[in-house]
Amino acid sequence: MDAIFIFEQLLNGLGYGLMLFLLAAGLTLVFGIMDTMNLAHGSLYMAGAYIAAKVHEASGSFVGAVAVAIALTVLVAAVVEVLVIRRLYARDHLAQVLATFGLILIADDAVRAIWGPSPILAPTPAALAGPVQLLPELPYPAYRLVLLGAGLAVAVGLYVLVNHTRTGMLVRAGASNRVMAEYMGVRVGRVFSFVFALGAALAALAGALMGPIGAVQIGMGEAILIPALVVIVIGGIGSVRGAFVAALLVGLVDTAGRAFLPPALRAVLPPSLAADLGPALAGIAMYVLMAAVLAFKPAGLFPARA
Amino acid sequence: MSAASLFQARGLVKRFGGLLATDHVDLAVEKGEIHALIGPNGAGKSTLVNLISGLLPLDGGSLSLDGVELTGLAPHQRVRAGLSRCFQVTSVFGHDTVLDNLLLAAQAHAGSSFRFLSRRSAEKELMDTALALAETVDLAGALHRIAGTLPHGAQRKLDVALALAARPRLLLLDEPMAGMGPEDSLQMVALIEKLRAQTAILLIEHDMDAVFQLADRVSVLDYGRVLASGDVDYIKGHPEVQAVYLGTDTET
Amino acid sequence: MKHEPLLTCRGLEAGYGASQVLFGLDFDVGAGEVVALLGRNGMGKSTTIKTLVGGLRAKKGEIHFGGTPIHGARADAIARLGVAIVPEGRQCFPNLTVREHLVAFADTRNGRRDGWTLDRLYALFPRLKERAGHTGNQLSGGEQQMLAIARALSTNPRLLVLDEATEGLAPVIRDEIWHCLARLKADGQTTLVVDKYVEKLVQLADRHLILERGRIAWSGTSVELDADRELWSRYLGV
Amino acid sequence: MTQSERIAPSATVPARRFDAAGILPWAVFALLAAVPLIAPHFGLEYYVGFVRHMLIVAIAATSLNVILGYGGMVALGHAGFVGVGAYAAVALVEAGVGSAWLAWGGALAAGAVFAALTGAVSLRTRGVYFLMITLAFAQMLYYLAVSLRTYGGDDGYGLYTPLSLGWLDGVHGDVFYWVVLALAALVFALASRLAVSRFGHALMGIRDNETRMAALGYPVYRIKLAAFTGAGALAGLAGGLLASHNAFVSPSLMHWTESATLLVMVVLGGRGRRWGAPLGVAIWYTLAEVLKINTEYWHWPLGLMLLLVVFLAPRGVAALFERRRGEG
Amino acid sequence: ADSVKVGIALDISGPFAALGAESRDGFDLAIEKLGGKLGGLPAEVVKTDFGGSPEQAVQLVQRYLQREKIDFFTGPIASNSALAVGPALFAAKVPFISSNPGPSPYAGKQCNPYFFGQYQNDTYDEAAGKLANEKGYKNMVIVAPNYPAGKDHLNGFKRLYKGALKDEIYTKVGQIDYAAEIAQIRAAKPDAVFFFLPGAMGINFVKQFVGGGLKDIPLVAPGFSADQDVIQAVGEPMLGLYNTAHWTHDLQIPANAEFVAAFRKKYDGRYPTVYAAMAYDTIMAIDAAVRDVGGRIEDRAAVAAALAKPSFQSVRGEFAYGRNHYPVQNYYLRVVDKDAEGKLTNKLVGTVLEKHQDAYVGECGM
Ligand SMILES: Nc1ncnc2c1ncn2[C@@H]1O[C@H](COP(=O)(O)OP(=O)(O)OP(=O)(O)O)[C@@H](O)[C@H]1O
Ligand SMILES: Nc1ncnc2c1ncn2[C@@H]1O[C@H](COP(=O)(O)OP(=O)(O)OP(=O)(O)O)[C@@H](O)[C@H]1O
Ligand SMILES: [Mg+2]
Ligand SMILES: [Mg+2]
Repeated sequence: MDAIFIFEQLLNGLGYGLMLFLLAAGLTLVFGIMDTMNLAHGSLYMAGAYIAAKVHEASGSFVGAVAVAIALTVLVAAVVEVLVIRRLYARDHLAQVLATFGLILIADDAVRAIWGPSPILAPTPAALAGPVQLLPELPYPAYRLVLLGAGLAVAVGLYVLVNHTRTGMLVRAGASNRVMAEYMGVRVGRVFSFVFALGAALAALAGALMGPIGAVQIGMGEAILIPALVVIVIGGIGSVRGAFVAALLVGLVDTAGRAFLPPALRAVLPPSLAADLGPALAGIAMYVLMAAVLAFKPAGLFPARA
Repeated sequence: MSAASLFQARGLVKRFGGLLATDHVDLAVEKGEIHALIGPNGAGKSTLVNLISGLLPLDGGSLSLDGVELTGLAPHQRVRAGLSRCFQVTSVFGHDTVLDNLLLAAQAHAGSSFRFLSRRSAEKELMDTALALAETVDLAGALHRIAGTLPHGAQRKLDVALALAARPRLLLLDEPMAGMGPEDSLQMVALIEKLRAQTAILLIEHDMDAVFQLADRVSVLDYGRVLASGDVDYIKGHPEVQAVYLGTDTET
Repeated sequence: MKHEPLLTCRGLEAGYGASQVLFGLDFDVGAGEVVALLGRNGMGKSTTIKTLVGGLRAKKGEIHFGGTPIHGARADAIARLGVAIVPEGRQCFPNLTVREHLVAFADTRNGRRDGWTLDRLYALFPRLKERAGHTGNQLSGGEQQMLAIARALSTNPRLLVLDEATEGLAPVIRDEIWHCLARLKADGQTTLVVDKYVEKLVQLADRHLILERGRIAWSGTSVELDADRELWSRYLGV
Repeated sequence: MTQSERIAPSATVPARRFDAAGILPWAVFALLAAVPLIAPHFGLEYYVGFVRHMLIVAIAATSLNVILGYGGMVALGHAGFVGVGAYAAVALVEAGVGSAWLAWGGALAAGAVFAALTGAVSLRTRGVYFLMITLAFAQMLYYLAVSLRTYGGDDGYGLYTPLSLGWLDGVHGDVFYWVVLALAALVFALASRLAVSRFGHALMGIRDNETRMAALGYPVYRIKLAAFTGAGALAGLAGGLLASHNAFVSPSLMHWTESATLLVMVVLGGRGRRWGAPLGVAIWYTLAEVLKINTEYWHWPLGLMLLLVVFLAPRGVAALFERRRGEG
Repeated sequence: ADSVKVGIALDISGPFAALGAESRDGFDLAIEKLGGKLGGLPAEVVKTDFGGSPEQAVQLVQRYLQREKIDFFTGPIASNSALAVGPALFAAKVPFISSNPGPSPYAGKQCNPYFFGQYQNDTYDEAAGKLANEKGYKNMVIVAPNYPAGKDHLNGFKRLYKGALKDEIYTKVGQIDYAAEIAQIRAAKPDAVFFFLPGAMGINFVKQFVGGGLKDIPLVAPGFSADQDVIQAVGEPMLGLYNTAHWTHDLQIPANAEFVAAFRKKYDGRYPTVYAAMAYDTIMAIDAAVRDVGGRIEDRAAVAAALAKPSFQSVRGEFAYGRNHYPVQNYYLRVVDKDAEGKLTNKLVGTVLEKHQDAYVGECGM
């Protein structure tokens, strides 16, 4: 195992972490900050991916496709917000879970009716399809750099928005004590609608950007939901910084688990045991990490609320 | 501070990040004493009560009640050892009736709460205890009211009754007069006076009328430290206490 | 002194679900006037205030603020008209820092340029400056109370509504608040205040309304109230 | 008013309610007991197995309702307990155990042990953190079961010879149904009794205000852990029964969506309500069955129903009935 | 009997929805072609979605057996569902003609007269192993998800592959990101990579593999990972991927030509996948068996015997059943290429294994 390899895996870990943050970003806003448990967030992610893939295929423009995907998803989200989500803000988490679980069921059937049950094609933009040479020995997928950039940009933007803008303060105020925020003159409903739309836009962005490197199919939203929640919870609900750190941590631990754990175990354990144990442990690394963090810090790494 | 004190706290320390909220506090409460704790806002009074009751973990120091070491005990174990408390914010079970509230408190101190096969409503002794508690705090007329809909003063009394169910030897009261009008305040003062016979009391209160009327001894906290400790007249006349807390024109 | 009525309330009835608490209140608060709302516990003071600021829908009656009907208006709209409240129970935001409490809602709703700024608020409550980075749930009870008052002032309201604002404050701070309210009054701040320290209110307020079971049992000036101690014991339990 | 007058209402009201509500469980029980005897006459044998399945799931849901509804512990890992129970039964069978009672006992014990171990860690957290950490433990189990070859991994494990119920075996072809019914009834009775017991009151007190309960002298953590462990035991039992019922066990039993479905069923039925869990299970399964027979797009109507419940019956369907009865 | 009832466990939601939908289309086409009759008897087909969960499949089969009283069963996509429903069907002596899964237990120790496979799971991999030999790959990395079936597939590959293994990588089930594995592969510098990653995992892997600059390392896969559904979802990066299967749409056999043409006509020019082909074949097999027993389908043993001696023209060409009711048949090499219209699809390259039988038949006591 040479230095380049370790460096590359480190990069992969960070890259995966940023990717996770990108997936979790919208949820950080809606669940973390607004305290609304929206399981159907994954459905918005799926919508973004499908629309972007279809538009990209039809138009050939990736940037345009991403823009259209965001616009349309936000539109759908706005309708859903008016019809359903708006009535959920003041309800408890369980009601939110129930209702948005219902939304998932509806969304999956809707996508199946519109685009069929098979995974669809989400081409990589031609210019970014190949690798770039980061170091002489180290090619890196160009498209992944885009994902990393997007993850970073979203992280910074979200951090500033939540912690250093008045909108962020008003959202937090409205989320923790809606009545008092209204007494202070905040149009909480409007602020929430805006934030939900922004969350939807981020979900759509993530979906549209992830499409080219993954499977665009029904159920893709549910598959990212758990890792996204894990990231938010490890970081401490309500903390953008926490989510960011947690995403990188999960990315690194997960990658390290996959890259280094099996060989390490092979070195110290009998081969058959190592072969069974290594991948099994690597597979649950994320959950072990979460359980360990919560066992010692029951409110996550950066507790934001008591 | 005599060795025979009912309750003793030695060198208590609590930090919140960089803030030293409790700064090596020594405190003793004698049997039958009402010991008032006053001090400016944010001086660390509630923190001290939370440290004593075990709601917050100590960063240093030790506690004992009646010779029993409390330092390592969990909150509920301290209650068992005779230390009971009320909260700064009224903390009753708002969706239940007054009676249910009292039964819940009574149950904690009579037999195991792990019984799950028999109906609680069949236990007459619990009912008797609950009724006696209601009588003590003058709520016998409101047994079937939902606690959350009671007037504020009555909720406060209920809160005290819940704490009394433990038959404490030391009762911690954090601003029991808060939110009460003059009339209710008088009732609360009377109630506390009545409790004197049953238990020693550590009383936090910003209502100086009540404090000066009730307290046998007053300790003043400021920036987490004990600034002064003594009887009412001593405290009233203490210039530093006047400066940081009482102000010059004390209310009647 | 003759005041233009800033707030008028006519035939106001309100309550919670089936239980009615207010039974037809009529009163005005003039511009620049300080009016105290008195009464024993549970007589409907907080309910009146909640109804005024839109936290509770009036069952009957009309409320006008600066000529605009506000019965039935939403709380946030009323607030933006220039009503600020220090509510019972402080209601600080657990996830906002002290500083954020004071800048998030900052406004100049009374249209004056020399209003409350962050610095002036810190000067009023130095304790808050010391705790600027603490979140609402990391404050002592009294600190929260100071914060609630400062937060209301930060909007520079046309009407300031205080519900037990001196609750849980140390005597020195309480005095500070009274002085501050007096200064505000001198500046022409219209104020509606509920508090248990009747003597202080007699010094501060222009007029008093005594609530008894959801009705105005008595109203009059400070001089009249001060003179009639029988009122005190009958309605206020003092 | 004298004191006796004041307490009088409370003494009579529950007694009267007991009569009205007391008949209902027996009626339902009798009706369910008759299913295997009646169904064949209408060519509905299949529904014996269907109801049996619902009864087993109702056991798991009831155990969830205890911690969720009474204890306020929103756990998203309940399918993990069910899975542990199922795999414990499988492990015992693999080890040569042929008695259903032993296998189910093992399932119950395994559920309890797993719940106690994970609960000891999970119960340090609250709210969403608790939800996620319970999910984490269930996911670990899931991936473990997926990769474990001994019991078939992802392919699952078939129990090809039915487990023996001892002397009951020869009684009737549907004796397994009645055993399940009896166990479900027992669990239901237990949960109902729990709600009015000391333990139940303590648990609900903790749900409403944990800090206050500690200050009252309750060993909050131990009470929660006891409830969690008990619920794990019952869910484990359900898992063991499910293994017998399906004659097959696979990791998909523990997938997080199964935990979510259990949660959804309890909330749908009415959390913290006596009839909440069984009602939720009955509605969910019946509706899914009917829809699946009639359309390929059977998910969205279920989704719509959830939305309707959230907005029209926010405290669950059981609460709706309770109110009706109260009015009537 | 005067009618035939076939129970189909549809897999059109859940993890195998895409494959399940392909199967459904194959079933529908076959039944349409037969005019709604099977072996001359009016056919009743009951189809229910069970969402890919084996537990739900068990429930469903109970209903089919007890309420619908089906005569034949088919449909599930995944091996675990097949293993879950087998015992009940076998006990009721209802023939289970698999339309896809070929789990090893049913090929070996648990073989049953009422189960009929289309291929054994590992045979695709065995073919791939042989192919790797023929291509002259000496050093390979092999990849599969970390569950027993994944290991089985890799073992199948190793059974015939003679070269060296640089690495054997087990990935997480349901993994999204493959950067770490791709880095490992790059570091290992293999001649080629064999992977078994069903569904979304395969799609993710291939896209990232090519994006990661490893285009020059050939990929070899069993046919499932390179069928039309995957090709359609991955696009260009699939070009040149070698894969093995017991059927391909350009197999020049009249029955197949007819099937493919009819399929493309009915379903907007889409190429059928192996799942559609197998579903189609399943119905044809039932049709033939009913005819062979002269409509007396009550005689289950006779039906099973008839099924075991297939008398229909299979779209895969000639095949026979072994002792374990798993076929002895050819396995073909396909490569992803462009058709005349420039659409990506599989092209037949040649036959890798002729009249190949699975490795488990020896364990079958039948
Ligand atoms: N969780 C916390 N994190 C950080 N600081 C805290 C926390 N809780 C309290 N503090 C700080 O500790 C100090 C002491 O608080 P405490 O509540 O004990 O004051 P107090 O004496 O009870 O005041 P009051 O009379 O206003 O209730 C305060 O300055 C407060 O800001
Ligand atoms: N949310 C509520 N639901 C039901 N009843 C309520 C509610 N809030 C207050 N009440 C009742 O309305 C009446 C008036 O309450 P209100 O809070 O207005 O009194 P108050 O005059 O402010 O008294 P206090 O001095 O206790 O603050 C009381 O009887 C109270 O019990
Ligand atoms: Mg305090
Ligand atoms: Mg009030």
